[in-house]
Amino acid sequence: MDFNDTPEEAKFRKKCREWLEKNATYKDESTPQNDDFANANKMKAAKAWQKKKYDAGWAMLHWPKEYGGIGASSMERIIWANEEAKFDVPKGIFEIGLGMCGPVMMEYATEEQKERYLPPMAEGKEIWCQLFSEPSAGSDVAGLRSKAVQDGDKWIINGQKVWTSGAHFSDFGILVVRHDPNLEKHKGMTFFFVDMKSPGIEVKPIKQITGGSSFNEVYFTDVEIPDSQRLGEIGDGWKVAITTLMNERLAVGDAGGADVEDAFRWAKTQDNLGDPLLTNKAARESIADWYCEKSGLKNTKLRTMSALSRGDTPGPEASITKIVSAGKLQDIGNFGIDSLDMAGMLKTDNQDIKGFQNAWLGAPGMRIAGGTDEILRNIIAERVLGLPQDPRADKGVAFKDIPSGNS
Amino acid sequence: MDFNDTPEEAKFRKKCREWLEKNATYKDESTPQNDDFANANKMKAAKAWQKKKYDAGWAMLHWPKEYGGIGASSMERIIWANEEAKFDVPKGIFEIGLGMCGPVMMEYATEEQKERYLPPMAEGKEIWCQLFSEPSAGSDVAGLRSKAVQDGDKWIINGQKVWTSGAHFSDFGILVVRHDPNLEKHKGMTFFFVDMKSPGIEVKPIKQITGGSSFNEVYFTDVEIPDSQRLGEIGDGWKVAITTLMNERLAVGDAGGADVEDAFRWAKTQDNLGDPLLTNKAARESIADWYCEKSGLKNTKLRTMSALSRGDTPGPEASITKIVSAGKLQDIGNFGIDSLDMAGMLKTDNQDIKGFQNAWLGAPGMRIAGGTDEILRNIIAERVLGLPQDPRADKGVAFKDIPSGNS
Amino acid sequence: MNLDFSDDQKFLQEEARKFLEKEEALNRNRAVLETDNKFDEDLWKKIVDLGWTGIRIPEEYDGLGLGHLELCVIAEELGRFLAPVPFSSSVYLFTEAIINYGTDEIKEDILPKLVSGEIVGTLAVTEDLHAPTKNNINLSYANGKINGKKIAVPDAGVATHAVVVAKSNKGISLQLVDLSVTGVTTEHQENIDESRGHFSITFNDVETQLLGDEVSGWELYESLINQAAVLFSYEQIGGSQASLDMAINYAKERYAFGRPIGSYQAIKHKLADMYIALTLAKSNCYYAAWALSTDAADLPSASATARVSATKAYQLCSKENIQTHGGNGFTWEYDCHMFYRRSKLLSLNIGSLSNWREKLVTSLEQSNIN
Amino acid sequence: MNLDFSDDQKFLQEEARKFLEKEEALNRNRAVLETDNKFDEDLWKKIVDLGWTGIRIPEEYDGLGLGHLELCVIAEELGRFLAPVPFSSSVYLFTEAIINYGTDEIKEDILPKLVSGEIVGTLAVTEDLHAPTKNNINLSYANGKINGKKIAVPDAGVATHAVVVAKSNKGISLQLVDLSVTGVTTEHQENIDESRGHFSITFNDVETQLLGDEVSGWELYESLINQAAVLFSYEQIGGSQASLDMAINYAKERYAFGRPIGSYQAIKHKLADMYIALTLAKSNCYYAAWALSTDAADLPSASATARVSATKAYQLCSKENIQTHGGNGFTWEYDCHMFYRRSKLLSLNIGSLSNWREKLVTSLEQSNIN
Repeated sequence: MDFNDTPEEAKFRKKCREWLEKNATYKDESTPQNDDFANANKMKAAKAWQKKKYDAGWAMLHWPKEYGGIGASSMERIIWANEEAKFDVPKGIFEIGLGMCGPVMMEYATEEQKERYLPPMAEGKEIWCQLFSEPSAGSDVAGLRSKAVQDGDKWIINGQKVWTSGAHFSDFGILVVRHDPNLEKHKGMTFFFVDMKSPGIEVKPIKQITGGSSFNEVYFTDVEIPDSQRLGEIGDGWKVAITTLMNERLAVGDAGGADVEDAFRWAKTQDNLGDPLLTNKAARESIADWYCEKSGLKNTKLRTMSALSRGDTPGPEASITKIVSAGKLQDIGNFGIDSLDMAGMLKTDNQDIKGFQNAWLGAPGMRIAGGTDEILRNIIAERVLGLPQDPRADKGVAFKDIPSGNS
Repeated sequence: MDFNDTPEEAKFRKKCREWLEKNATYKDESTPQNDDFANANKMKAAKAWQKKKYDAGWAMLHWPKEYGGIGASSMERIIWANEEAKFDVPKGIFEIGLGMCGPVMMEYATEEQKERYLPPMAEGKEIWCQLFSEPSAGSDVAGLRSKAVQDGDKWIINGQKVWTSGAHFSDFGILVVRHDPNLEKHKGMTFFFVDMKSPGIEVKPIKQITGGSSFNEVYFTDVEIPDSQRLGEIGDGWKVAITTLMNERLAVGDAGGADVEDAFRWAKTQDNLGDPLLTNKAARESIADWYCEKSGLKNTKLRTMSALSRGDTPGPEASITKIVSAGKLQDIGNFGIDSLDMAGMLKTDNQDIKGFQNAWLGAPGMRIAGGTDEILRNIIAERVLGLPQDPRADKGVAFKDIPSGNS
Repeated sequence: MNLDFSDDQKFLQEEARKFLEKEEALNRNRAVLETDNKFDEDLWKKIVDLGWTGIRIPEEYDGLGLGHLELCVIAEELGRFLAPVPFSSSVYLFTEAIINYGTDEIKEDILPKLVSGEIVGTLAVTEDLHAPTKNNINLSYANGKINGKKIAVPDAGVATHAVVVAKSNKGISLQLVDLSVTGVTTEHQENIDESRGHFSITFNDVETQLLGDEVSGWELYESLINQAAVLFSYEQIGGSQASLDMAINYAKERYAFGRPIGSYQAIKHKLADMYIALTLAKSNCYYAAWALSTDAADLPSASATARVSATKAYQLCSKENIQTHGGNGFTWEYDCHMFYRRSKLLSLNIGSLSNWREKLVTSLEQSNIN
Repeated sequence: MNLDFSDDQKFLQEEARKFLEKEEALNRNRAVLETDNKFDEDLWKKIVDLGWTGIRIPEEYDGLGLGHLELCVIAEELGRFLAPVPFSSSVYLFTEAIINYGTDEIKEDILPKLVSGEIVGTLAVTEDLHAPTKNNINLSYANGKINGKKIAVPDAGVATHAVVVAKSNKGISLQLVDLSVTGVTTEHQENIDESRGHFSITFNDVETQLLGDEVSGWELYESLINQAAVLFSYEQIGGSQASLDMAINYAKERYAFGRPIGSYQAIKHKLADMYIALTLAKSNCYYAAWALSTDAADLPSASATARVSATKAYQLCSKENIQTHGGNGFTWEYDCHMFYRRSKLLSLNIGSLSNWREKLVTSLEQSNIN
C-alpha cells in the first residue's frame, strides 16, 4: 500500500500541474463551494476553458489522436481530473456530451461522422445532450413511447422527452425512440443522433424545487432525422442506450454541496442554547458519522483508482456513492438549518447558511436524478450481490400490451 | 375527550379491582420487569391463578355463560385486562389457547365438542397450542406441506410443524395440513384439532438465541385424527386458519422488556467519561424519541379503546405496535449495554443491566415472531393503505408445481 | 374512556375540510408562493367570516367561546391544505397571549377586533441567528417603551399588532405593540417558504402595553409556546396526512416495468413507515389536545411529545412524498415541495426539533417519569 | 497510487482463509460457546505453529518481522470465521505493547515466547462498569508492586501475562505482569459471548515490570488502542462480510410465496444497505491500515474512522442477517447469533461506538479538518 505515484504517474502529474498553474488559479478551499444554479457567463467561460484545454491536448486525454485526444490511460485521465479539480475552472457543461454521447458516437458512428462530430465536441464548440427519459419512462427508461416512423431514407419523430440537461444550449443530442410498439418492450427501439436545431423540436425548461432549471422537456413534432444518423441497427436501440446508461450510472458521483467539513466548521462557531454546537454530543455523533461516510466514499474511490492503476477493471463500488452522499447532503442541510432555530427559514448572505439551505432544497433531486435510491439499491442487490430479479410484468408481451395505468 | 369511565364502566372496574385486591398483590413498578424464560413453578402458579379466576367468573369474560364466561363486552374485557395488568400474577401460558384456539372451536366445533373442550380450556385445566408454521412455511404459512390422508373416518397425518409455543405442555392443538397438493395452494388444506398425546407426535424444544426455549418443533408420524375433529369442510383449512392468524396479528402487541423508563432511570445514574449519561445530548435525543414512540403506541391503544368503548370496530392501528416496539427494544438494549463500555459484555446481578442484555438478545426474535417486520409492513401497505399486492408466483397452479427451491 | 373528538368537533372539522377544498387552498398557497403577496387576503377574510379567529375567544368578546379542541381540528385542516394565512401567528400565539395574559381592558380592546379581523397579530421573539433563550433577548423595555429589532417574525407583513418579548432591568416581559404607530419599521426577509412571509421589525421608542409582569415574561412565553405546540402539531399532522395521501395516490397510479410502483416493496414499506410515524404522532396529538383542553399537569411533556413526533412525521412524509414521486417530485410544478417547505417552516416557527427534544427530556426530568 | 494489499499479502490472506475453513473454525466457535472451555486450544496451537503470533515480531526475536498489513489480512479472516482464540488480546494488544514500550531486556524475554506460544498475553484496564478513563483507574502501583482488581479482561483464563493499567502517585503507567505468580487470582465472569471468555483478575502485592514511564501511561495506552483499533476493525469487517454472505445465500435459497425471498425488495434493499455499510467500512479500514503501517500523522482519526464504520457495519450486518433468516435466524442452531454476539464483543473490547465517535471528533478538532 502506498499513496505515491509510480515514476511515470508522477511525471505525468507534474506535467498536468505545470500547465494548470500556468493557465488557471487554485480554488480557495477555505470558503464553502456553492454551485450557482443560474449564471450567464458560465457558458462562455466554460467554452473558453475547454478550447484552451483542447488546444493544449488536455481536453479528451483518452481519445485517439485523430479526434483530439492523446490516447491516454485511465490512470492518466484520473490524474488529470484530480489536478484539474484543485483549480477554479468552469466545469459540468460538457460532461454529458463527452461522457455519454462521445463514447456512443465512437462506437456506432461512421468514420466520416466521427471526424465531423468528435473534434468539435472535444473542443467545446458543439455541445451535446441526451434524450432518453420520458414522462411515463423514468426509472423504467425502456418504457419510452416517443415514436419513430421510417419514411424512405429518413425517420419522422413524434413524442416528448424529459429531464434533458442542457437541451436549451445543445447543438446535438442522442435519442432513443420506439419504432415498433408491437414488438417486445426491449426490442422495439432504435437509436439516433439529432441536430437540436431541427424544425419541430421545442425545448421547455423545467423549474425545480430549488427555483433553478437544470433540466428541460423536449417536444418532438414531426422531426425528421436522416437514416444516416441512426446509431446501431433498427431494433438495437436498447442495446445502444444501455451502454450509455451504464456510463451515466458510473459517472454519477458525489451529490456535491454542503458536507461534513461545512457542518464541522459551522458547529465550531454556532451557539445553541448558550453552548457551542460542537459541544453537543448529538451534533458530534452526527459529524462523526458523516465524516465516516465521506471518508468511506473517498477511500472507496482510491481503491477503485488503485485497480485502474494496476490496469484492472474497477469493481461496482462506485454505485454506492450517490445513495450515500445524497442522503448525507439532506441530513447536513437539515442540521445546518435547524441549528438556526426560528431564523433557519431566512435567506441570508452567509455562505454557510446558503450552503445548508441549498443542500436541503437540492438533496431531494439528488436522491432521484441519475437513478433513484430505490433503483440504485436494486442494481446493487442484483448486479453486485447476485440476488434474483424482481418478477417482471413487462416481458414476453408486445409493448403496447404492457399494463401502464393511465400514465 | 376524557379519560373517565362511563358510570357503568367505572362500576365494572371497581368490581374487578376489588376482587383482584382480595386475591392478588400489586406489581412493584419501581423494579424493571424481567420475563424469566425458564421457570418450573410458573406453570403451577399460572394454572392455580386461572382456576381462581374461572371459579370467580373472570377467566373468559366475553364467552357465553355455558362455556364458562359471562358474555361481557369488549370494553369490559379491556377494563379487566387493564386492572389485572397492575397485579403480580402469572400470565401468558393460556394466551394461545384462549386467544386463538377458543374462538376457532367456538365457530367450527360441534355443540358437544364445545361443551367438552371449552370449559376446561377456560379453567386452565387443559392447555392448547397452535400448529401452523412449518420449516418451509414461515411468513408464507399457506406454503405448508404436512400431509393428511383420509382413511375411512379418520385421517393420517405426517409432517413437521415448528414455532409451536407450549407444545410440550399442551393437551390439545389446532392444526392445519395439506390434504391435496394437486389443488391450488390455498384450496388444498384442511383444519383439525388434535390430542397432543396421540401416538406419533414428538415434541422437541427449539433453543433460541436467548438460551431459552419458548418454541418447539412438533413431528407427526402416522398420527391418527378422527374425522369428527375436523373443523370446517375439507379444503376449507385456509379459511379457518386465516381467521386465527388475524386474531394472532391483532393480539401481537408490545415487545415487552426494557423500555424508555429503564433507559431514563439508567441514564440518570450511569456515568460516561465522567459525566452522567443523562447530560449527554445524544442520549437525551434517543430518550426523547423512544418516549415519543412509547407514548404514541400507548395513545394509539387508547384511541382503539375509545372506539371499542363507543361500540365501534377498532381501526388497523394495532398492527404498528410490534414493529415499533421491537425496534425500540433492540435499540434500548444496545444503548444500555454500550453505556457500560468494555464491561457491557458481563452478566451481572444488576436488574437494569440484565434488562438491557435480555432486550438485546430477545429483540431479534421479537422482530420476527408473529409476523416479521417485513410482513407487517406489507400488511399495513396493502390492508391499511390499499396499495396493490406483490406479484404472486404461487397462484393459479397446483401446489406441487409452485417453485420452492430446495427448501 | 374517550380519546376522540366529539361529533360536533368532527362535524366542524368536516366543514373546514370542505371549505378549504372548495376554496382550493392548495392552489392559493402556490399563488402566494409564486407572487409577492405574503398571504392570501381573500382566504383570510373568509376564514374570519367563518369565525375561526374567534373560536377560543369568549362570547362576551364576540367570540365563539369554544375550546382548544375545536382549534385542533381546524389546525389539522389548515395544515392539510397549506392555507397561506397568518392563522398560527394570530390565533395560536397572539390571541392566546391576550386571552391568557391580557388585562380586562386589553381584552376588551383587542379580542373583539381579532374576531372581526380588524386586528391580526403575531409573536416576535428571535433577535439573531440563534434559538431565543432567556439570555439572548436584548430588545429593551424602559419607561413604557421598547427599542430594538426582532427578526424572522412570521406574518408580520399583515399583522397589525404583535406580542414582543422584551427585556428591562427587572427581567423579561411580554409587550403588546400596535405595529401601525410611528417608530415601527417592518421589512420583508426572504425565506425558504414564501407562502408565509417572514419579516424583521425595528422598534424605535415605541409605546407598549405590558402583558403579565416585568419579571416572569420568559415563563409566560414558555407556557404560551407549550400550548401553541399542540396546535402547531395538529397543523403538522394535517400536512403529513396530505403528503402521505399524495404519495399513496401516486404510487397507485404510476406504473413502472408494467405494474404500479405501489406494488414494489421499496415503495410499500416506505409508505408504511410514513403511516407509522404519522399514526404515532397523531395519537400523541390526541393526548396533548386532551392535556391542553383540561390544562393537565403533564401538558409540558404531552405537548413536547406531540411536537417532536409531529415534526418527525411531517419531515419524513414530506420528503418521502417527493421521493415517491420520482422526477416529478422535485419539479416546481408538482405540489410536493410546498409540503416539504411548510414542514420546515412549521418545525422552526416555535423552535427546532432538537430543542423540543431537549424540552421533552427536561420535562421528564422534572416530572420524574418512573 | 495503490490502496490495496500486495500480492504476497493477498496470498497470505488466501492461505489463512483456507486454513480456517479447513479447520472448521466456525464449528469450533460453536463448540467453545456451548462448553466450559473459554477458547480452542488446538486451533490456537495451530495458529502459533503457522507463525501468526509472531507476524509483527522482529526476526531477531524469532518472529516473521512482517508489518501491520500482514496482521490486517489475518485479522479479517479470524473475524470472518469467528476463531475462538485470544488473538486480539495477545497479538493486537499485548504483543504490540511489548514491541512498542518494552525495554530490550523485556523484549528478549517475552517476544520469542509469544512466537513459540509459551506466552499468551492480554490487556487489563477496566475496573468497574464504566468506560475506563484517566480518572477512574484505581489499581495501585507502588514499590514495584500492584494491588487491586481488573474486570472484564478478555482471554485472561488462558493468558500467562498481562499488561495492566495502574496508577501510582506519579501518574498512570503500564505494568507487565506474569499471571502465574502468587497474589494473582483470575476468576471467570459470565458474558454474552462465551466463545471468548472474560475474567476478573485480582492482584495482591504482585511484582511487575514497568513499560514506558510512570507518568505517561495513559497516553501510551491511548496510542496502543488507536493502533489496535485498526486490527479490531479488520476483524469486524471480516465478520460483517461473513454475515452478509450468509444472508445473501439464504435469500437466494429460501422461497416464500413461490419465489426466492431475495427477489423481494424488502430483502434486496436490506442487503444492499448492508453492502453499502460494509464497503464504506472496508475502504476506511484500507486507509487506516496504510496509516498504521506508515505511522501516519492522521492515524488517530484514520483508526477512529475505521473503528466507527466497522462497528456500525458489523452491528447492522449481524442483526439484519438474523432478520433475513426469519425464524431460523433466532434459533441457537443457526450460526447467525454467533456473529451477533461477536459483533457486540468486538465493539466493546476496546471501547463503545459512542466513545469512538467521540474520539474521532476530538481528533478532528485537533487536526482541524477544514
